[in-house]
Amino acid sequence: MSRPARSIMALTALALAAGVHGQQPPAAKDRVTADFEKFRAVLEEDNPAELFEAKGEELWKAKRGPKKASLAETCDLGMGVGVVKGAYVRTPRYYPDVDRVMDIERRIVHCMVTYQGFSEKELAKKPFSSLDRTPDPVSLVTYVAGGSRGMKIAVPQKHPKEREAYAIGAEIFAVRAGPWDFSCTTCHGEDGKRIRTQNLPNLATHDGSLKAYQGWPGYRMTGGVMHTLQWRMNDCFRQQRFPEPGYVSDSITALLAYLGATANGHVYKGPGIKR
Amino acid sequence: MDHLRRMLLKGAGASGALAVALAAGLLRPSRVLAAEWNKAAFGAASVPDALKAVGASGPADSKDVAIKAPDIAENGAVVPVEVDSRIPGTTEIAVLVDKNPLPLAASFTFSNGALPSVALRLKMGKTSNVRVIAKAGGKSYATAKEVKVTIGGCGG
Amino acid sequence: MKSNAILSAAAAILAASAFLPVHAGDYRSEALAMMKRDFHPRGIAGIDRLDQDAVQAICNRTSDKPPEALAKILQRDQMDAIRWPSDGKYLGNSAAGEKIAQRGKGMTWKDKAGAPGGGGCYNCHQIGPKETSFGTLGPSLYQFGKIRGYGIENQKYVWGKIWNSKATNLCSNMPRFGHSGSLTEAQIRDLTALLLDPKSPVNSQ
Amino acid sequence: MADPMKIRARLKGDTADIRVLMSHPMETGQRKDAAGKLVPAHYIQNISITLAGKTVVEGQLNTAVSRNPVFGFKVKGAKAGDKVVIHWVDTNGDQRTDETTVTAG
Repeated sequence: MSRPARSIMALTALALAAGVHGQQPPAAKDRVTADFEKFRAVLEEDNPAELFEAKGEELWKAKRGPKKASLAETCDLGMGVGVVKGAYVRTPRYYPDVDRVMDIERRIVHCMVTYQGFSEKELAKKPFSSLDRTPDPVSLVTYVAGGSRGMKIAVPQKHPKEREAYAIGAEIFAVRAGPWDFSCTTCHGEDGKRIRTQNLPNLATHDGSLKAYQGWPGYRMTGGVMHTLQWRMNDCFRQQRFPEPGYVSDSITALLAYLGATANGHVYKGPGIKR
Repeated sequence: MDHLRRMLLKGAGASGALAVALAAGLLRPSRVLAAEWNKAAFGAASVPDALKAVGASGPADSKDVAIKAPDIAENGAVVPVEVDSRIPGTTEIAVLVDKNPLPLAASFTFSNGALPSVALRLKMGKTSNVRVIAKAGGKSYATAKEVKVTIGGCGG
Repeated sequence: MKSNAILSAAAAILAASAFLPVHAGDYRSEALAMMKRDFHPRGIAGIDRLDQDAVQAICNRTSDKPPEALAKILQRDQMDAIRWPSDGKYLGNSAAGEKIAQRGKGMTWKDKAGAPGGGGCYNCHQIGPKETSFGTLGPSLYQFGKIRGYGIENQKYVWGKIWNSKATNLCSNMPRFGHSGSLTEAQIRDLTALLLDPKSPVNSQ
Repeated sequence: MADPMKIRARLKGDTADIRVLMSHPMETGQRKDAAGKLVPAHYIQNISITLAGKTVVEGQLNTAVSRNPVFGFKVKGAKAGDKVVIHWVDTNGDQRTDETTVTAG
């Protein structure tokens, strides 16, 4: 192809692209996004999530539960008993003691049940934060996540069960069902889209999935409460008009393995602060 | 209680009376140690009433009072606002949200080297001006900036 | 009509069976099975919501790119299932339509059965000139009637799109609001007016 | 009892940049709980900050300050090692005092 012909084609492509964008008023979108980003840094610099990290640290070290044991002395998050540093960015992962893949919250709940004697049923009853209450696993997850700040995300994909969790998670991400025909992909499968003024990361991409992995655990400005990825997945399924996923269930672990491994290599800067 | 407290704090023989009150369990120490809280100003339902109650009626507009706040808030529950006064001798800063039911959000006094500057986060029910009053040398100066509050998220 | 529906149902089964699990490592089937194990009904959201209908299954299995011939048949099937206005009137009240477009509630496990839901239209579309907080998953609908025309054909198109978006685009991201019982006939009439009443702010401002 | 504050005080030149996070619901008195009952107002009304023993900032707050309040202040004439003490009192008479030392920027 001659150079002029090629450049005409390029111009046409550009014009077409511009035409598509012309469907939406780009000015409004750009201004909103730019303004949000300008103040994101301010919000991130002093993130109330730190208050929950402090609470989580206290809980991690305290002797608690019917067995009066501390997680710091009993719980292996994958890096050795009591080791918090770097554990978060390496989950979900395969744990040989239970022969299954667990995400961080599931592992913490497992430790609370196994070593401290808490009831899993009780923990699963009201697992998410409200204005009146922050469940202990939420603070613990926040503390453990803070222990990986500045480290590279390295969700392992060596064990066959880790690879299986990833593959199933990728499929759960795409399941279209419910009265509104939604899947995760409906909102999170394209770049540069918004719901209302909320930017939607494309979670199927390396950069996009970081937003999920880094955003949660996160301090949610709506309500001023701390939430984890367990909550985020639960509330996404609610808005997908699906039935409710089980707390710390295989499905959520699989989904998180997919999202986490997709973000592998990025530096983790959470816990987050979210709208 | 408020009345009693004010009386105690202002009275010449306050310390003696205070000791008695404390001993009698009438007052919790925290209450006594706390500074006054300007009930009239914080309870005012309009900007003029609030300004009057903080002793800053009819402030002069000034470019030397700066507000940093978003044009559009990502979330009205947490609007980051930063305020600086470059007016020499500023001792007090008040922050108001015009359209909140109770406009006066906070007030600060600065001494012993503190710069007349504060960063804080505010709740805003709807799009409104954020108004800042700086007091210096017995005079009041004001500036305002509009912050838009919109619906975000899925709304479900 | 009827034979067409039967034909398309047969086509759907055929298409679906072509993808049925025949070997280990079929993670799609495993994903659905896992979800059915792990999810539980809550409020109005029963576990049957995880049962995919033909449209959902085909779109899921083809990553929203169904073979054209199959898509055509299934679309016609969806088209046939559209209920058109009982009194032949497509346009209701545009102001009421705006409220329905703003409202995002409905059909989640927190919503009550039979409670009036919304269309949540602004979540994905720009519509009226006053609302600056709108999503971009769908195209802008601002000045829709002014640009596309107010005639009966366009009224039918909009009604059909809201009732069952899959009738014209099989794997559209948009819910089938009438088909799923999420919006009533009266609500869809008001939404159609929001887009196609010449006096609606969508067209007049 | 109230949870501890998180305080940071960093020196920039001779000015201490003091940032504080407070754990507090800052209830407006307008919110209804799950049972539909109004949650009584409960918010921090007064805060004070001392640097090296001297009061530098005193603040009065209303319900419009966000839940889990965050503040930033600047104080001139600070030195590394100076003690920063922050105190708050709320409408229930609950209070909390926490401290840190100024660190070199």
